Amino acid sequence: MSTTQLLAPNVTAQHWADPSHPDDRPFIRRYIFSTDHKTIGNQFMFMSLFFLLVGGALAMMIRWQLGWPGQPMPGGGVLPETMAPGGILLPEFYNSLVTMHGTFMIFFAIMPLLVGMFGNWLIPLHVGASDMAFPRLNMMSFWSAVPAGFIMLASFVVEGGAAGAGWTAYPPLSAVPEYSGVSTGQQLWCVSLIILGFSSLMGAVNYITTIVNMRAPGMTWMRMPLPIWSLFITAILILLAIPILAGAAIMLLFDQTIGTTFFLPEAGGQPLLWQHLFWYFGHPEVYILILPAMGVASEVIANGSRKPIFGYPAMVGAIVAIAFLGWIVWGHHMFQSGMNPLLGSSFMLSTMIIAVPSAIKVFNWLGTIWRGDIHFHTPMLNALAFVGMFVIGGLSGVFMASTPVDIYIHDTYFIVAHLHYVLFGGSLFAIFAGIYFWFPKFFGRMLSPTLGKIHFALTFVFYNLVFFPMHNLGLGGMMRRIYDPNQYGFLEPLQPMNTFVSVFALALGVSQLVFFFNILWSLWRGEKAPENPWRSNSLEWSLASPPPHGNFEAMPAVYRGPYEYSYPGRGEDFWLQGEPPDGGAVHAPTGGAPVGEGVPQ
Amino acid sequence: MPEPASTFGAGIDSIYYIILWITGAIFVLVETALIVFIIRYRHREGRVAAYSHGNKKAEIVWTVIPFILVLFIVYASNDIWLEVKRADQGGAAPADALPLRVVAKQFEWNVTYPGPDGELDTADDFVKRNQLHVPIGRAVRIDLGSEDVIHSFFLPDFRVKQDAVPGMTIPVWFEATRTGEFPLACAELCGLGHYRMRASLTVHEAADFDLWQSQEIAASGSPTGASEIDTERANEAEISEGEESA
Amino acid sequence: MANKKPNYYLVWLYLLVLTIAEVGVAFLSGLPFEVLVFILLSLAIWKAALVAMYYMHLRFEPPRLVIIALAPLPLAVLITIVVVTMEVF
Amino acid sequence: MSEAAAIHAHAPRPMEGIRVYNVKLGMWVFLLSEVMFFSGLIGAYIILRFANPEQWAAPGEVLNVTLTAFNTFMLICSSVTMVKAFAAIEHGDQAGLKRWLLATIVLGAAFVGIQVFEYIKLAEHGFVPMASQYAADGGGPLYGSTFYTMTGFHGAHVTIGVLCLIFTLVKALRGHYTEEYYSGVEIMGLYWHFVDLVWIILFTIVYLI
Ligand code: HEA
Ligand code: HEA
Ligand code: CUA
Ligand SMILES: [Cu+2]
Repeated sequence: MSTTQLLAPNVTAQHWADPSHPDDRPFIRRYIFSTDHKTIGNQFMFMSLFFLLVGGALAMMIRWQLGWPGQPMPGGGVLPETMAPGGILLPEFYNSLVTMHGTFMIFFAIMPLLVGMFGNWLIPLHVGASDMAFPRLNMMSFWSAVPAGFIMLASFVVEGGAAGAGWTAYPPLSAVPEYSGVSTGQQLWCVSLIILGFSSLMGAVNYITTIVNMRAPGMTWMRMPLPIWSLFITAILILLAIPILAGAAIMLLFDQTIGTTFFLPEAGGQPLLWQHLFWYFGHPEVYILILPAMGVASEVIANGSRKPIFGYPAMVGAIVAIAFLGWIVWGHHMFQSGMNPLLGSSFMLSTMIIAVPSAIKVFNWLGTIWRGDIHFHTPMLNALAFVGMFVIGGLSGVFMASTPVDIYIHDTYFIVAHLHYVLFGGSLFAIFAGIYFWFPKFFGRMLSPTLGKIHFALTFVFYNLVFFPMHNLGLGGMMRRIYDPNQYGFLEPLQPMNTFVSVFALALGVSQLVFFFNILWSLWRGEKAPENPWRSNSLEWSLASPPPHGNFEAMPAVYRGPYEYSYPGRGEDFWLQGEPPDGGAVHAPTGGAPVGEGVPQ
Repeated sequence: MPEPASTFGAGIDSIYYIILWITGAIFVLVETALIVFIIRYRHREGRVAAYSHGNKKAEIVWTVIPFILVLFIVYASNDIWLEVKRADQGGAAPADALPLRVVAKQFEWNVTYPGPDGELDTADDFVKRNQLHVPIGRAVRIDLGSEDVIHSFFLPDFRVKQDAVPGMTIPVWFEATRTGEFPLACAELCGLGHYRMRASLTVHEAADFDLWQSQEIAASGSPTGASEIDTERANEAEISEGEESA
Repeated sequence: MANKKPNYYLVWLYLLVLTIAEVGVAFLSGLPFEVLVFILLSLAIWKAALVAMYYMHLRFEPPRLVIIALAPLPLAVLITIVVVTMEVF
Repeated sequence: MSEAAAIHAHAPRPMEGIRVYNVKLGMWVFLLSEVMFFSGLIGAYIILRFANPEQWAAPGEVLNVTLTAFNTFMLICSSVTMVKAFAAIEHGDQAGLKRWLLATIVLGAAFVGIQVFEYIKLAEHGFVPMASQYAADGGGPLYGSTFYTMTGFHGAHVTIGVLCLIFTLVKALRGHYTEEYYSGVEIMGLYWHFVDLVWIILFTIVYLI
């Protein structure tokens, strides 16, 4: 057979931008049901920021109750009787708040921000493709995430309220309405996550195919920017972990609706089975939430230090190692669950070993800024904070990974402190860094640096004042998910600390308004962005801001790795990946694929 | 953390402090390096960043050292873990342990005492709600179960925490080293009353424990208080200490 | 790619014979349960491998696709092993 | 290759990649997630069965193995017809493509039909997924729950497969596929064989062990 036949499906997906051909898509196809990865990236951004706001508002209510237990919440009077009569939160509503706060933050804010937003924005641009491999699948991915989010949100207003069994939804509590007082809400929780799972799967298939098959000539594996490496590995984690959650959620839904007993002990079901399945998904999930953040931070740190990333191959290896080890550690969430203690020992070993690749990452970041020429632009500030805070979160993970220590701190605020250090201090700071970094590329306007720095300073200070004391609360014995700690005599002395935390949590929430204002204001009023404001190397920075539909005018070629900063003897301290070696004549890219690769023979 | 009141409490705390020292040192090292580098290498007119792709030797050093450290932590932790879980005995409590049964349910702890014969499931057993009484200096074996959802049996002062899972009976043991009254808390979200599913643990001198036990039997003559259904709503907040010992 | 086309009918016959063998083993043999499970699973995996290799053309794909296709198997095996150890204890 | 480059003047140099075109790679990647989905269900089955051996009946006691063995046979046949459809279009044989696709659809639909029939029969004998209504002679409710979940999800996959096959057939009737362009048939085949492969495993685990 001839060579063309199988080429067709591959190449027709590439619409290289044709400057003579203005973008004439009608409004709906351009902004709403768009198949352009950049538009979909923006859609994911606005959707997730909205849910971040929702999750944040829920956190404010949680903190109100914990800071001033039983006091009517200011403005709480608008809530219906079933949630907060007279503005005083009910305990069952508190459980829903905690559950939905965790669910929204993890599934609808951080995950779509990292994977949906950065994945869509960066993958085609960084690898030099015109779009994703499957643009329509990409659009469907976004448009199934939206209903999933609104189903979750809608569960607040159904009879019985929103799911209230924690974001981990341990049965039997989550399976039997008589136990939790929630029926429809708990089912909607399952349904929403199953739909969201489909959305993530579609995204993952797209990302993997695009990265494997659509890299521009010369973009070899070891020349890929680290965000792409981390998104690639993340996509694999999503691909293999989400189906487990979907399967478990379906079984839970059956237990709730048609009366099976997979997780209910009466007829021989196993409550621990849910925990195994959930955490078999859940631990890879937390790496889904940190790996792209690490990639973004690496990109920004190299840029801000004007230095090549220290030990690129080791950085890639560490991403792969973390992801691989992430599959064999899930039992560390179940040390006290009644699981065989000997299994606990082996899970402790595998969990601890993850500190090693994490150490490689941390020390290589330090190595990158060492002897650099550090520019403190807003993205860089956030990325440096990411490193500092991730270390705290990671080190607190080591305490919990130690089985005997975990006996005491399991299910206390020590865990809450850990998870916010890695998720807020880690993921969210990296997200801030990434948004400040790429906003100019995608909207053609700079975010205000002044507002950015104010936002950073307030967030950094308040964030630590909120979450660091939680370690002490946990060591004081304060359990998670409790509505009123003062029920326990031994927790009463901790009330002042809880109030302290709440005060700064409210301040933290309010200071996020600076960020939201900055985004909204800069979208229309921000300074116009040049092509390459940060003097960065990867392919997107040679495009217009924002890049046209179809991205590149023709297939770009790649000549070097992404972190060639401060190359000696060049006038500039950066070197675009797509710039031919002698600055003009087009060569066959060195080390690139020989003509004919990428096509079946 | 409260002062430990069980035999293995101090061991658990010691590994906590080992980890605290190790991670504390790493924390100080990393954050200091971060801050020093940030200040030392901040942008100045004329500064040129070094062009370097890394250093194999340094990378090997900072891979191997953490590896050794975590192996040490695992080794030290595992010793205590196996001791606490009595893995060499197949999880069985010491032979002379006082057997108790604790069954959790929304939102209370029901404790079955073996009575004078020291054996469960005999006629002289009696049940107390939300009150755990144990003698000092003698191991206690608890068969932990749950009637409805997952709860978690948490004795902060004793460094004991174990989920109570319906459909399973999980052995827990400890030996008290101090007399007094201690909190028993529920650490696993179990519904709207999770936050107030508390009970108390009283550690008696050995003789006082026997005395208490005979008083209990005399006072009731029969098992007490096992199955009152606790349907009161949390926010009505009428649960007082007094009625629990009724 | 299609230089060596397998004989699809032959594969079909192979599958058929193995299926009959499976049902036969399950019902006719008085083997102990563990042996039975082992034989049946081996036969099933054998059949699955035939489908993947010939009908799904894995034998004729570039090695990199084969690696991708086999990637999750260790994980699937892993969860099974842990699950079994958990239960056997 | 030079030919292709000439046609696609916009893309003078080919991309890096693994010599497998996008749609096919995408389908394989998607199938990997399916592997994990079924592994999760099978893992749950193993746990539940180990914990409650008394709830499982001997093979053939409750389930109708003969009927299902026949059904398995049909699914295996449908795999041959599917692969023959693919072989046909690879050689540009339009008529063969349509014929074999139709045969695959018929066999697939028959499989689903027999499965539905089997479900009805089983339910009549009290073999249901609901714990409180389980009334079959032999086995217990978890036997029912896991049976229906595993075979049900497989059946759903077959049903979706049949729908996609119909879609493919319509396209084939319109002459959409050629000797040069047959990716649609190939990935349809991959999905279909995968569903067959899953059934091979499930049949052994659920019916024979
Ligand atoms: C982004 C998310 C994220 C990340 C990256 C991590 C990373 C880690 N987590 Fe965390 N974890 C969560 C999110 C995350 N976690 C969440 C959400 C929960 C709660 C779930 C719930 O119950 O609701 C949780 C809970 C949790 C538990 C369960 C606690 C319990 O419920 O009892 C444990 C136990 O082992 C644990 C351990 C770890 C470890 C060892 C790491 C490691 O990967 C960390 C590795 C990093 C470092 C160690 C720092 C850098 C290294 C150095 C500077 C080198 C030197 C270090 C040494 C030599 C020690 N985590
Ligand atoms: C990425 C994830 C993420 C993020 C960013 C946060 C952010 C915050 N979380 Fe989160 N939290 C979780 C993930 C996250 N959390 C998870 C997984 C759990 C476990 C759930 C469970 O147990 O099931 C949890 C549990 C949890 C608890 C424990 C509850 C309990 O166990 O009883 C608490 C208590 O203080 C808390 C507080 C906060 C606060 C104050 C913030 C603040 O940082 C929020 C700051 C606000 C924003 C970032 C958004 C901006 C908001 C606005 C602009 C609105 C402003 C509105 C007003 C001023 C009214 N969280
Ligand atoms: Cu019982 Cu919480
Ligand atoms: Cu984990």
